[in-house]
Amino acid sequence: MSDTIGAVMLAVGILFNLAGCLGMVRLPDVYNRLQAATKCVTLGTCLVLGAVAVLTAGQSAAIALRGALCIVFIVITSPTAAHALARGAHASGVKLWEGSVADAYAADGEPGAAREETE
Amino acid sequence: MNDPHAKEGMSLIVKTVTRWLKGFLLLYGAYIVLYGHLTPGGGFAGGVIVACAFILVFLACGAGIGHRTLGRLAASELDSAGALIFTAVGALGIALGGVFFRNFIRTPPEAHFRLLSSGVIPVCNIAIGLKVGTSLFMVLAILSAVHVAVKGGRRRMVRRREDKS
Amino acid sequence: MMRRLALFLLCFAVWIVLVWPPRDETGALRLADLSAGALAALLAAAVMREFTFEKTRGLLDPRRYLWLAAYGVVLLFYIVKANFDVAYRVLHPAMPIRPGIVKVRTSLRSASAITALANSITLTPGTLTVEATADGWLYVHWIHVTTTDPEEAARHIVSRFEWFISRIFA
Amino acid sequence: MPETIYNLACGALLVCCGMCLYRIGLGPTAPDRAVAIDILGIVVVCFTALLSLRTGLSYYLNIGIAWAILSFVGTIALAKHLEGKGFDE
Repeated sequence: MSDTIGAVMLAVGILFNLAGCLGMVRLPDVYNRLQAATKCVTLGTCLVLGAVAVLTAGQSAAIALRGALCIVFIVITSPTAAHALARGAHASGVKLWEGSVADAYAADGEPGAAREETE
Repeated sequence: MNDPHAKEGMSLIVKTVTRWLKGFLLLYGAYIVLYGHLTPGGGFAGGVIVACAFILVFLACGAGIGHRTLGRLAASELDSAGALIFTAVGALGIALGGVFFRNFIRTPPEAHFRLLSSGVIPVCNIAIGLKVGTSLFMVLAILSAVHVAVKGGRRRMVRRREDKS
Repeated sequence: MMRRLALFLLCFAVWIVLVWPPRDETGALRLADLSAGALAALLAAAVMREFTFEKTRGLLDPRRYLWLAAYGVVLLFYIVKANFDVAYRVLHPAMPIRPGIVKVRTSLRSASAITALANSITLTPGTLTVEATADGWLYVHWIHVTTTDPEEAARHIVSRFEWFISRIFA
Repeated sequence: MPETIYNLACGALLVCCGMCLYRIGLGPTAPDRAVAIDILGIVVVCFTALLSLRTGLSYYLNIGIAWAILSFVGTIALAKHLEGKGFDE
């Protein structure tokens, strides 16, 4: 029973990983790529770690506990890294895709960025 | 003291996540160093993670708070302490066993695969972890504060703040 | 002092997770591992001077942990929904996207609460936080913009988490 | 049967790595490459989880956590560079 659940979780997780990477290849600009990649790969990796925990549940609790630690770490850091990259991309002057409908961040003059133009 | 809205460093979100995580990064580095003789890792790998904890603070909050967490003087002294401990272990090997780095701490066979085992290896790991952790942090701090400039036909490393030309 | 104590206890708990199991084959406590953990947690609590917690008052309130558990379930539901949404948009041959950056307003003020809200928004359907200012404006990249009005957008993006987070980070 | 599952999963993850490398190679702007590097780091954590499943040894996940830490710090450094700031400000 737990083998079936684990195998299904593993398969779904890897399919999400594939979808995220495919989104990174197909979507048109860096912000959309971040959207697809961050969400899908984060959930995919968490599902794979969970599947490993379920599949080895009979052998040792150590794998499950370390997997849980890893999941918590990834869920906290991955959106933060995505936010930092999006902000960095906007500050470095990457334009939104031409099909975009609004850019309130640029319209407000990037508040909080506090860049002084030196050179 | 801990003002997340200061202009220095990166955005509010990165600063807050750094505040949440840095203690655990340091703890994890210490774990990798202390269990280097039982699991993958060891002095260098754990030292890199310890350095990462300080580097994350340095990147997210700026150099001021980064150096308040681990100052330049403390870093260089810990660096030297690591090197001295490592050499002292080797020298004690000569003094007690006649060979450089001779294992002079005997552990009984029933202690194998426990934390307190494998002789002088954990001591060496701790020394290497100290050395690598602090000196990698200093590498980043120094390289971010200086740059290469041409002065009088020669290339020199100069401090960025003093180089207004 | 209390904040250092809280960080020490949390670090010690993480250490116990790392060196699991805490008892060896004979059933005795592995004292060497646990005391090494105490030393390492002491180091982490002593060195990291800018603290992990903003304040310790109310840290033992059990209601906050109940809200945290409930919030975890809600967040998990939205994360799964987000993934099917994004996978649909990526795999659809025509890629039905209509991206843009909108700004929304939140009533949360503490740095931890704003961060938790921003990370939750990043993990949920079609939205990615680009910037969060300290006075409560969030700039959100939205993969399928339906409105650019801050009030209307806030009802779509923010309101489903704000209520929980204001209780967890009270 | 577990052997087949393991091989299939590793193959699929290699395809993911290939797509990340495609984006690293052809990404028109620097932030595109940074995104792909970040994602590659998380995919490697998946590999360590699979290794731990295959061998039944828990310490492969230690490597996974360490990899996630290094990947996060590296991404933050890249983002700070993209923002146009020096590392010490």
